[in-house]
Amino acid sequence: MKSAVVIFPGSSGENDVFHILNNVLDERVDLVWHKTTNLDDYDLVILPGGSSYGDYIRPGAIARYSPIMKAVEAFAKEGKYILGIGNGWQMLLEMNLLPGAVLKNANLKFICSDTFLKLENNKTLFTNGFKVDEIIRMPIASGFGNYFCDEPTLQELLTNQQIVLRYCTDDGRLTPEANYNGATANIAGIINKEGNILGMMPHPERCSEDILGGTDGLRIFTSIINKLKGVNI
Amino acid sequence: MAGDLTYKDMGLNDEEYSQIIEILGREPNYLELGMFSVMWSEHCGYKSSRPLLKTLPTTGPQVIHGPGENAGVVDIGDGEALVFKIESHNSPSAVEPYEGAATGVGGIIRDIFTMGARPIAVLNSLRLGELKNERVKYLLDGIVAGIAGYGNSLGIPTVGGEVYFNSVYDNNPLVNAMGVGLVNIDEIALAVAGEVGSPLILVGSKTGRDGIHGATFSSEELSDDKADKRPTVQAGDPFMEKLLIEACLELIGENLVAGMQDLGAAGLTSSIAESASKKGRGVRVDVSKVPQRETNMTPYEIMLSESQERMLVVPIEGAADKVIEICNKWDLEAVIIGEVTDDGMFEVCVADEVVGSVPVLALTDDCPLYLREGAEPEYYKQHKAFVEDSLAEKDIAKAFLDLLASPTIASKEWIFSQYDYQVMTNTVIVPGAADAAVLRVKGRNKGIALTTDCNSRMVYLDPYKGAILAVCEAARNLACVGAKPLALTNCLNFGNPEKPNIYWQLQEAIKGIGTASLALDVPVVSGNVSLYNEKEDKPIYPTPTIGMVGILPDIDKRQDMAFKKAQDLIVMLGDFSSALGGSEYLYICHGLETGQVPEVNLGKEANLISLLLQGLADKIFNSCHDISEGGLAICVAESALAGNLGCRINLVANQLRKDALLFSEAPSRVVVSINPENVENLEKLADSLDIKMNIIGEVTGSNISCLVDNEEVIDVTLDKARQVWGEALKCIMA
Amino acid sequence: MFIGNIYITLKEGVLDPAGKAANNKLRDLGFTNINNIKMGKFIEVELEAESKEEAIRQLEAISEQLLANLVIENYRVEVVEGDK
Amino acid sequence: MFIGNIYITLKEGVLDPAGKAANNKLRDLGFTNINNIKMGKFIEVELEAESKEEAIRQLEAISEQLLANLVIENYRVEVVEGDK
Ligand SMILES: Nc1ncnc2c1ncn2[C@@H]1O[C@H](COP(=O)(O)OP(=O)(O)O)[C@@H](O)[C@H]1O
Ligand SMILES: [Mg+2]
Repeated sequence: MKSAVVIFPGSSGENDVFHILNNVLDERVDLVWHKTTNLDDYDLVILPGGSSYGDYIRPGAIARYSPIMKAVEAFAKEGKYILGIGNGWQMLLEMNLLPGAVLKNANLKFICSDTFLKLENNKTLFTNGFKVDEIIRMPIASGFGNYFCDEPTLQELLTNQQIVLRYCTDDGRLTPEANYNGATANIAGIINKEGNILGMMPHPERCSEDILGGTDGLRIFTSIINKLKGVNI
Repeated sequence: MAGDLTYKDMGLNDEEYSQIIEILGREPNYLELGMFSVMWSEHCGYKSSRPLLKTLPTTGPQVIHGPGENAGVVDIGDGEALVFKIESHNSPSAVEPYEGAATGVGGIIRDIFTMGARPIAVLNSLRLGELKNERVKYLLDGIVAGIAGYGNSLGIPTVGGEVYFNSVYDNNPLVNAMGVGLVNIDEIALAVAGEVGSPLILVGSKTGRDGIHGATFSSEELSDDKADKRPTVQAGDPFMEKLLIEACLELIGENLVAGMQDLGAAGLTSSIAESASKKGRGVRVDVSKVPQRETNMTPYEIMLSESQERMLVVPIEGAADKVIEICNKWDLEAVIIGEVTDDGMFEVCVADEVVGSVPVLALTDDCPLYLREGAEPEYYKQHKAFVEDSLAEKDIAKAFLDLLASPTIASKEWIFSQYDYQVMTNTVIVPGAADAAVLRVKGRNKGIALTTDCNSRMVYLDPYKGAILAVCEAARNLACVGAKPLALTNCLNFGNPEKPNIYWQLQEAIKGIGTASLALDVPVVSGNVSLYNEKEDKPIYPTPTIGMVGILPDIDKRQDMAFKKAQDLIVMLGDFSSALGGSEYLYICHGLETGQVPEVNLGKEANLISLLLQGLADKIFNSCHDISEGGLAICVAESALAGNLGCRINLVANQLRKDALLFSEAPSRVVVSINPENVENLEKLADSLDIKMNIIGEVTGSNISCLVDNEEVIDVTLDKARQVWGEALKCIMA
Repeated sequence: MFIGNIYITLKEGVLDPAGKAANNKLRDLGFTNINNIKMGKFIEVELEAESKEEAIRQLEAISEQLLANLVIENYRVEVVEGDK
Repeated sequence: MFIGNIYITLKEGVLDPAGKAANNKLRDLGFTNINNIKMGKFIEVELEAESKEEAIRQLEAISEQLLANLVIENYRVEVVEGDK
């Protein structure tokens, strides 16, 4: 398998993701400029975190019109796999590849913090290495992490098991205090109905090495790799 | 800004004006006058401080570039170097906290990548007034948001810093930002103007009317009647800066650059003059080529504008087109605005018409220097005469909780959780976890440690000793995480140096920095001076902020301050002390800012640092935390809170006052926790370096308990302590 | 040349943390008569167009495509000045 | 009860990176007729007041004290609805 990590002007997470795939996991991965229009070589596209285009207007609003995004849409239609992290998730929302939108954090401040997350759905390509309802730890870092969707959309997400990650307490309760940014239903990550596009606020690439204090993030990447390579787990 | 300012309005005095006439052999025109005034401001010309700065030790085998470049450069082995500098953005932040602080980060980061280095970390050192003041809260809120807004957007982690609160900063907050970059030694870029005929390329934002005379105004006391003379506030565009970083590093990587210089204070005038002066060149600039954001800008406005996010690039021969092409790839405007000449003149033109012409060196090297007379202030002896015996006894348990809740001591999570401190995935010791931040260097075994320090109350009470304390604390903080201190940068925030008492503070503090820097072998490689920090004649405390970098030979041997294991022994390295002068305890519990600043023995400090480094290399310590604000009791409490493990301390008073024993801020002291098996090893080590060690307690239970002569004076549950310490700042700022 | 305004407001039912925070803060400051604050965007646009109608269509198009997020926001446009 | 609007715009000369970014992107998207975009805020306020004049004074007061940053922003207020 081979992954593409897209560089947008202003994004900053691309090197962090690249480091995990290339140096930690020894996988084939390219950094791809946002003006690229062909993604045929790749099995997985990662839209990284950061502040593409300064997050001006709304996070992800300008990046969605990058030249590469036509190819990303086609990639999505073919059922190939896309992971959006932080700003990358915001782009997927702006492109309507995932439902909903993000708002400013409820406390109006940027939040950089470790969070506990409840893994709600392990039947996805991205999370098959976890147990369902497992409590994991990953950092968030964003000013617009407050996921919003209306009630019908939420019902649909619930019905289709599209909610993958939710903010929780260290013992797994979905309380308002554990809901760092005020997201609808403590949502930290969702997948599309077809199951090939995951958007998440927490940064798995920031907790994929022991030296960084945790490796729960690495299991996102190994889940994908194992499945795409057909490795039994 | 119409052309109606006099030379006095521009901050020049009569003698300086005469000197300009003498240099030119005629009266300067308005543009030329403006150029002189900004270049001869304290901010750019260091009129009052340069003679003193010259006394600082700046060399050592580790130093690649000391002061004189955009930032200092130190060797960290493997062909790599660290590039770092600290800079103030005080007056803009007092006016508009968000943009002031944001553009402060922008400015210091430009100094780093101008040298060809990839910026890898930001630190921030803040001083604010009392938080009971609504305006101060507004300032803190905006300043922190501004640093976060800019740094986070750049994708550079803000990994450390400090903040102190004192009413002397009510109207004059300090915002000092330190930038750190990593560079391959053979890719270091310098600000030189290249060859005669080389084009000058201006890259980045369009030029607007923002910040004209910013350099002058940051060198003057702010008074309200000058309000209308104030420059337009500069706003930052971090996205533009991010593009500049990537483009400039690509230009250097492709070997296309002869010289590069950021545009900071005094804008085009300063960056062009400084680049040209290094090789004694001249320059000819056509201001009509400068991309402008506003209409009808005059040459004066264009040359003095401090619009942010602009760089000056001098390409190597024949590379101009390639430079412009790479900039355009990054969506950056890049325009040739002039060229290097051989006549030593700085010529400003509008198309073919020359509108100003002054010798380059007159702007840079002829800036007048003032050797002023310092005078010891009245207060100095008075404070020294204070005797602690006169202090009333206070309830120790209550004092302990009051100190935990003091904003200067309380948890700073409200601040650092707004900073993205993890991006780049190198931060292995995060804010709040230890005395210094630690970053790994990917692909290497080594790590680097970063800190900023200055207890300005101590500096106020005794500028010489206080400055020594600041350097010592920085070095000790690095040693506590396992890093050998390498070099320092400093930001001298002082009041009006024309006042003999303030000049004395400056003299004494610089002497102190020099003394400590020599003794500990941490040369001064860069810095910045911010004078005239007073409002309504009320100066700030002299605040020589020290930024220091160190190297960990083995990143796996880093240490933080958290207690790790029940039954570990708690050991104090260093002496018990009765010194309460300048302590947070005196301030919070007695309302006093006075006393004799504790003695520091630099030999002992150096030995303590060696002990820490050796002990960490031998893996003896399970935690390390130096004693600073709040003294021994707060130090132990912080280690307990960080590890979420209780402790029981039992001290022997030995004639000392209980409060002094627990809350003294005497330097050269560290609390470590060790496995009982290691007692002998530690004893041997401490003995060989002549450092006293005392086993003062053990890690145990879920309370923080302190006994003095077997009598319990503090017994607080971890939960209670966490609530008091953890919520204080959060609640005030809510 | 025309000058147009675009008003962007949050849809009914969408959380408005900034509005709520401002309202609370104002009540703290003694403005107890302020009942509700909604934060939106006000965008001024200078554009060329053949006619006022065309200018309005353009303003709508840029709102839909970029300036507003229709999942959470409503927009309204108007032309306030124009020389054709 | 009155309903008022507050318009907050950047002062002349203050950099507007968001406006600039929006303009650049719109030009990329083919809206080459868009010359200038300025980003501001639009705030809707529901308030109690004795009279329309009083409501306007209140809107001005809250703009000055909290909603606008007078160092870099200008504001304008209006009352659009009111029952007194
Ligand atoms: N307090 C100080 N200690 C040591 N060096 C200093 C100090 N203040 C300024 N310098 C040095 O003087 C030079 C000019 O500083 P500055 O004008 O701030 O640079 P820049 O124009 O790059 O912002 C730099 O090399 C800086 O490191
Ligand atoms: Mg510089």
